[in-house]
Amino acid sequence: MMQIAVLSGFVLAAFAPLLYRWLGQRTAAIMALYPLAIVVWLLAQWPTVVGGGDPVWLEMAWVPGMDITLTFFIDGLGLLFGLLIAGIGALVLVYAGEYLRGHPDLPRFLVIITAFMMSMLGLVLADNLVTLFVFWELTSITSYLLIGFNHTDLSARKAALQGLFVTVAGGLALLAGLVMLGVAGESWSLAELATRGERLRGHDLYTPMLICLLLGAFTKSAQFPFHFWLPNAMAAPTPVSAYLHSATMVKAGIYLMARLQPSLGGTELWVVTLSLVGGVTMFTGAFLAIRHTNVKKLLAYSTVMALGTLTMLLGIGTEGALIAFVTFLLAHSLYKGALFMVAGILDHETGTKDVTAMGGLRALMPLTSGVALVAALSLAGVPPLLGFIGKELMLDSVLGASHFMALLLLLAFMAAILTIAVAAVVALRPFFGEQRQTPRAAHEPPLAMLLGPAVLAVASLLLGLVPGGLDRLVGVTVAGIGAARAGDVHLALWHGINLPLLISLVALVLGWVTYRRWDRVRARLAYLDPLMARGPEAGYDAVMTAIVRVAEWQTRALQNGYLRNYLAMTLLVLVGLVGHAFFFRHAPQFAFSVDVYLHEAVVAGLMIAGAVTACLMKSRLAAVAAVGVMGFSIALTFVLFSAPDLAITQLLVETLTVILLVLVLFRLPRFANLSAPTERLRDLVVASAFGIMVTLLMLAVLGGERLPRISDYMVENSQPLGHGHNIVNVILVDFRALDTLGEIFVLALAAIGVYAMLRFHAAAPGGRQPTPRREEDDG
Amino acid sequence: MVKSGTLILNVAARFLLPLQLLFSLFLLLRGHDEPGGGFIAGLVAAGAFALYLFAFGLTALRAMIKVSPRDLVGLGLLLALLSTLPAWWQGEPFFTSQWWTIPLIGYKASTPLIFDIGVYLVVLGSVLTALTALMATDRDPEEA
Amino acid sequence: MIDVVKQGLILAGAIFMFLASLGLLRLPDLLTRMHATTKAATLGATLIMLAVALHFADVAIVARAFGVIIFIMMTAPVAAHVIGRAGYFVGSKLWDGTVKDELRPNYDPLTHELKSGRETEANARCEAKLTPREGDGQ
Amino acid sequence: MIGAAWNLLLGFAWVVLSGDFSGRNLLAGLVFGYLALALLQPQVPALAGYAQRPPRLIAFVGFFLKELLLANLKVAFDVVTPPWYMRPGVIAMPLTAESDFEIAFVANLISLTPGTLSLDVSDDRKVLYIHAMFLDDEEELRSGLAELERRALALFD
Amino acid sequence: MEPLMAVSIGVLFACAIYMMLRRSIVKLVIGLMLLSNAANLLIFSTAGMVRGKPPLVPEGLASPAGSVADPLPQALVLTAIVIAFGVLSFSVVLLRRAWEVVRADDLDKMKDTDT
Amino acid sequence: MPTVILLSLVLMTLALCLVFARLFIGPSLPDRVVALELFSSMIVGIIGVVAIATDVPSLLDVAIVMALMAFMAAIGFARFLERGGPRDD
Amino acid sequence: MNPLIALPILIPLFSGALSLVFWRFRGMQRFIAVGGTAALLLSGIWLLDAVSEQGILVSQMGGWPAPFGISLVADLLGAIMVLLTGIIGFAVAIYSLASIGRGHVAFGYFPLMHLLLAGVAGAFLTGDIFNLYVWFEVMLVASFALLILGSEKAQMEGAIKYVTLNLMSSVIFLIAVGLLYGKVGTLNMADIAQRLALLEGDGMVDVLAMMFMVAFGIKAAAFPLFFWLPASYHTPPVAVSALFAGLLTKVGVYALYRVFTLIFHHSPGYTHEILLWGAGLTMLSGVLGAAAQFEFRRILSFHIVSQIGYMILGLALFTPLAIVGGVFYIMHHIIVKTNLFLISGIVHRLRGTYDLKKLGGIYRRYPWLAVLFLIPALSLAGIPPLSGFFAKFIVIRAAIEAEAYGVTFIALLVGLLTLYSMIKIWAEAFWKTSPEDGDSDPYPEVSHRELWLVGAPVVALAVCTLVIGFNAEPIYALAEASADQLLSPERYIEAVLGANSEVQP
Ligand code: NA
Ligand code: NA
Repeated sequence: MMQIAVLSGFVLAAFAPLLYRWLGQRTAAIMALYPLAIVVWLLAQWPTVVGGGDPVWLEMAWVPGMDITLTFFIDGLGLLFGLLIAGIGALVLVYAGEYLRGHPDLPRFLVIITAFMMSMLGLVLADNLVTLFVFWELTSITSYLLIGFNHTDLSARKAALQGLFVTVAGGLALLAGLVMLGVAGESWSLAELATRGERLRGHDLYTPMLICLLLGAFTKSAQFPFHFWLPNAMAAPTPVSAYLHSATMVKAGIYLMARLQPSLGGTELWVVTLSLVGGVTMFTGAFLAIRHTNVKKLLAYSTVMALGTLTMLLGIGTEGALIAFVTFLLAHSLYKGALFMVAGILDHETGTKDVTAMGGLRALMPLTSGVALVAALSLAGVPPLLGFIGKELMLDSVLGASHFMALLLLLAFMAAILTIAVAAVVALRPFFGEQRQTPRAAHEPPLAMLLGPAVLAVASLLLGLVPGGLDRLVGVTVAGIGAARAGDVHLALWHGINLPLLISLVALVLGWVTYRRWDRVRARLAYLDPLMARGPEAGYDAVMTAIVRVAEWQTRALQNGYLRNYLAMTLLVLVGLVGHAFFFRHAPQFAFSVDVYLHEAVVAGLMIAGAVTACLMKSRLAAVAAVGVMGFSIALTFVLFSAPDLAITQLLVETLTVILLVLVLFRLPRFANLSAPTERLRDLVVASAFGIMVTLLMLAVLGGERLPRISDYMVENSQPLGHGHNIVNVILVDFRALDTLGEIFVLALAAIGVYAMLRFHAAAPGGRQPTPRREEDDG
Repeated sequence: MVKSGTLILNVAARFLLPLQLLFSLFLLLRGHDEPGGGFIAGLVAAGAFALYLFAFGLTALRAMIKVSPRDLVGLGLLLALLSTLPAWWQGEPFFTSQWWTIPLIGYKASTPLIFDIGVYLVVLGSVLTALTALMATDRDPEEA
Repeated sequence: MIDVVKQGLILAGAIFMFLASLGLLRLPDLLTRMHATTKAATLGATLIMLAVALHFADVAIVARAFGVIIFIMMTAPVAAHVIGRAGYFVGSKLWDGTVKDELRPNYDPLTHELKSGRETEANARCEAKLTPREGDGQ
Repeated sequence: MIGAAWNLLLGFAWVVLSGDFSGRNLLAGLVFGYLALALLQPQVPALAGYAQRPPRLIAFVGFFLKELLLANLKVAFDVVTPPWYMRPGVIAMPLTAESDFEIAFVANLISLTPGTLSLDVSDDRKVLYIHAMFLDDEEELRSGLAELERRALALFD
Repeated sequence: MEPLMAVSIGVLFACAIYMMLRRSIVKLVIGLMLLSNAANLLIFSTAGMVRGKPPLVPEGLASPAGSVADPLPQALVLTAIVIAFGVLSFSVVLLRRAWEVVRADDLDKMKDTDT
Repeated sequence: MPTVILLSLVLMTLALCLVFARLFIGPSLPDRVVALELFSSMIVGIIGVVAIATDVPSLLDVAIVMALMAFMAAIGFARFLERGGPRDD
Repeated sequence: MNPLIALPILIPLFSGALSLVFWRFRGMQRFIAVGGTAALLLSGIWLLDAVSEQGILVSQMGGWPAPFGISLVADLLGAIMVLLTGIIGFAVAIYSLASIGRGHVAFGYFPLMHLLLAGVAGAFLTGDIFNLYVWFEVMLVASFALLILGSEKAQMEGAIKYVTLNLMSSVIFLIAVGLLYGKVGTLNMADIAQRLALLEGDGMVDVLAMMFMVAFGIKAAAFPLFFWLPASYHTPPVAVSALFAGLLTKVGVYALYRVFTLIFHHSPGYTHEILLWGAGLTMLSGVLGAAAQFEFRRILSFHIVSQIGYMILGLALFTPLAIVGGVFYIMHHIIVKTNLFLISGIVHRLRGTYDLKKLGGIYRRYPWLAVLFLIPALSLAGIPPLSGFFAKFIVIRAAIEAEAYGVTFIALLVGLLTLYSMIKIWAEAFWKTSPEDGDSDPYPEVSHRELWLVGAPVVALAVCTLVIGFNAEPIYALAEASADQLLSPERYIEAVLGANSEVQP
């Protein structure tokens, strides 16, 4: 089963370090057999999926209670993505084994990239919304670890965090969107939801749901204005860039949008948003690419451009656009993977990533330059490569767009020009022209490194030459993602001279010109730097700073270290909540009679006087004595109101407390009057509010309806069943003995605490190991 | 160095200690029927020792009571806990009181009484633990 | 008859207590105030406890009432002694009308030594008694 | 001491033998026990002086209560009348009492009688420092105190 | 009596809170003492106060003749007093140790652990 | 409640107020301690009267404990003073 | 009726008492620590099993019939909490064997630990409101003593705030109990619920509900009542922090769940609306507090606050699914949070500091520790498929189904910021090179035996996290059954008071 395969893939990943110990440098190549096997298996499904047009269903339960299944289903889209992921994955593994040969962290790298591969596979095959999200987030985390692979480098860590933060932020929006989708569609199965488009599009939650889902997709696939993390992610080792940032992870967002097209697509909102965002991204990517000399950055921005294109195509959403979408997707994965690996080869062999520092490498590395050229031509959309077909279909779709046709066309045209320039920069600049001295003496890379790009470049070429082989696949895929009808698709290199071809030709010429004047263009663009600095990335930085600022501000405001503020806040909350409930939820009844003897009133007065005096006294021990008076008065109250046990306890406790306080206060400083008058006033208000609250509550309870007591039972049964005449004591040791048990434990705990505080001081400065001091001899 | 107590206080302490202890036992055993009980009795006993402590000092107190107050706490807790178990033996919920008549003297013994004795020991031990620790640090301030 | 005596005792006790408190409030210095408190309060409590004994007229309760009297007579003077001594030694100011003070010259506030002023006659005997004897008259 | 123990024992024996466990009966038993011991005293050396003690004690209590009441009135009078008649002062009173218990007993008695308050005993235990309220006639006061001490110590002879 | 107690308890609580809001630790502890006393009184008096009828069964009877004061709040208060005593002795010593360690009575100087 | 008893109770509680006044005024710590000590002694008396008034002998136990234990507070204070604690504190 | 329900309370009480009796013997104390907590764990397993099989179990302490004595009640929530107490207790006990110094042991560390567990278990099992107060106090005073053990300056400062604010909470609780008894004349919670139903319409019910809300809110460290927690949790020895982090606030949360499902469920439009606000603000303020910190344990402490918000959110939404989410969240959180603190302790042991600025290089030197950190850290942040994800997912789904979009947004945002904090720790302590690297070896030597002892509980708890994640179904079913019980309080009442009980005059 595929699920088992994916899950065992994770296990395999975990064992990579162990394997590495046994197999050494060959590990990567051997591990590549695993995705290769998956490719084979997927190809075995081809007849069913592509030939018969029936998706393959692989049912598996997970958490049925939460409607989460691990069911996979393989339709055209799934198969296409699955093949790309596993296929390019295998190549990347082989490539990385060589690229990172001897690197101490190679085993860890293999762990993460294999885990990433499996997450990606799970993502594109999952049928369940939640499972999809699970794998989605796993790709974020694993890609985080990959971008930060050079973890001792601050910029790598920063880039990793940026990528993670943006994609996870989007991921959380996605989660909300998926939940809304599940709730609105009353199903958690993607396949099922695809059949419920009508209902979903009409649902109240449609707009928020769509916004959330698109946020997830846009961030993941680096759509404007979230595109900035992708070029920064080039801090990752090149195999990672080749894999994550061309073929797989960034395409997850695209995949999702394609997947949701049948359920949610086609509305005004969908079309407008996707085509506009896609178009803008397309242009932004291309435009920003041209500014850079770092080959990986160039490629990264051109990836942004491609992602924008794909989104735009989904937005346009016509059958043609969807066909273009699938073709372009496939073409891009192939050439971009190849180009990144070439970039890695250049970096690996020359020791630099700067295109301007290279030149004339064609002589030193002919194979590489050939591969680069083929891939770049595909990128540029030059016949007879697959990229050309993709671009032509794209331009054709734009011309058929229902909204913003002109704008989109303009953007596509300019993007095409710039892309051609980029392709030229990447494929011509390093290899042609005069030979330059590079930090490392360049030569052809090992075969393992060439294998990947070569395979991909050849595939680009072959599929461009024989596009008909893709017809069924594209047709099935397009049918699966919401084309009105599962039309028979016929991909062809030559459609005759039509408008798209003319546009392409013009673009080719202008692109070439741009390439020739590239250095000057760059110099011109440098003037825009201040503007760029205010781009979305600045926004991201501002958000990050704001988070920390707000956090610090909040901490200063709330967790300010002043106990009295904490207390006052706590009490105000209490008084506020209780007061609100008291006055707004309750009609207070105060019905009571005052039945007091003078001496009782005097005792109560003394109690108050003791307490107030304790507050007013300038001297500590006088305050203690005043508290003593209060305590004795309370004991007297207990005597007057039939509680001899309480009276005894109260006065014993009072006496012992005084003794304790006196023993302790001896060492302490005198009272100091530390607060300002305004503070005292504030405190007085808080204190009075609390006091008044308590009084009112008591009066309300005393005046309101009161129910019979359970204590009547105790009074009746204390002697017959409890064998005791002192009912309070019977309650303490029998009826509610558990309370008493807890209470003596409290007392014992307090004693241990006191003892430990007084006799045990761990922190001898400098010493880490605390020592007990004379633990045996004191009582 | 200040002397522990004065002659008059010492004599008073020597007299009052047995008196107070006796009274505390009285309060303990009679607590089920009249005001009193383990807690009150324990506090009285602790007060008695506190007086002795003030009069004669820490060393004299330790010499007199011999066991560590912390042991009293542990024993008391254990005793109180054990008193809950006989009920379990009888198949009743924990804490269900069991009453026995001690043959010769006809005294009614019970698990609540054992429980109360545990309370007594804990209270006495806890207060003494705190007091002796305080006095001990009071004695040599430089240690702090 | 018993009722009258009882009520008389209660009232007398209450009055003595009131006087004690009045004395505490009125008298001019610590030591004179202590005179009022120690005795009058003891007397007041004693009288009231006698009333209690008369009222309940039950051996167990009478014993308890006498217990209260005895205990208060045992503890009140001790407390008075301790506070008075402490108050005096830490330098509580005596009333202006105080006529004589035989203690002050014999007291060393630094060492807390209190001489009798008669050491010269019997230094030897004093040495022998430095350690308090165990046991007492009974 | 032995006498008291015997008396107690006889009292309990009486209670047990009569089968009446009330407090009143115990009191009766104690009285009968005392009488029996008083009769026995000349024959048993250990009981020497036992019979004399209870009457002395009762006499002493009477004396003490009288002093307590009278002197209290004197202080009370001074407290309630606005001017001060008192002439307070601290005097040193030589002690005849020797044992700790005796000294403490005397000192406490002195404290309980109004007008005088024991402050402390000198370190050599020869002198009791007393705060007195009425030093109008010091000699009379001193002799009164000496009388009190004598009567108190007589209880232990 | 209960209404009067209600007012008294309110004042007691107010005093307690006021003391706890001071900056001096000693005052804080005194505030804690007032606080627990006030709470105990509240339990005691909210249940109703009865004069001269302690919850004792007279000798020879199976249950008290006539009504008695409610024993249950008394038992609760007793438990609460004991707990409060334990907690208070702990806090008292804590305050002393805090003073020894921090060397300040001013709670405002004890805010290193927060920010 | 018989008048005499009521009167005595009122008298004694007023006496408590006077005692409290001394405690409030001070001026020195020993003065306050004396006041506290007197306070507790007077409570013993009050308990006696309440016991008579309500016919509850069990209250005497409270009085006994008071008589036996309450003076401990004074001893604690005295100890504080003797060990050099400031008397005006 | 099953008297053995008391075992999870009695076992730690006995262990504590025995440990105290043997306070002179370190070996004995260590033995009791392991044996006692293992017994507690076993009793927890037994209890959960018994409750799942037989429904709500009740035992009337002392054999007194229901509203008169104290009832111990084990429903599913209670049993789950007891089991978690056992797990955490056992893990911390093992960890303590290696991490707690001789001095701490000599001055009562182990008895305090047992008694803390006893207080916690007591609070989970009692069916009596005043008895709940008592167990709160047992737990609280034990925590006081544990907090100050060692008497360091920071401990003292933290303890003063901790003690004061927690005592405030106890007093509010006590006032509420006093008023409640005055009003309804009973203490048995089932009986209270029944009697309060009679008083419906009497606004005092809502007033009392507010008092309980604040009292338990303080214990649970909810906004804006959490100040005591960040002020103190990072000061004691780390095993203590871990114990506190796992259990203490959750007792407050448990009490909120208990009281607001059993007793105060009649006007959810009022009470639970307030809880909802509290939940949202708690999540947000906690996580922001953490964002401002740069010390391992302080970050973790603030995150306790924020996570408490999620749990309260479950209660506040008051739908079946929300309660399921809340219960699930509690289960997940206790394990994960304890584990993170334990890991912070290992880091401290290895590197001698909690300060992220001074830490670094652990990923390179101790990759196993890095993995062990990532599991709970990512789980805390709600990354799938770890336990935290399901917890968060259920709560969020419940919130969306309840159309509480504002709080959903907060919950999601807080998830993101939680990840931010965890990543901060990861990047600073694990990825970054240590500022002290290059010196010969500035770090304390740690023996292998010690590392095994501190590592074993961490691994075990991480396995729990993974198991809950990968095999969420049984846990979900458990939470669902527990929520089902919570939402039908009449079953609780019937179990405690008997089938046809009425308010007895
Ligand atoms: Na006069
Ligand atoms: Na006198």
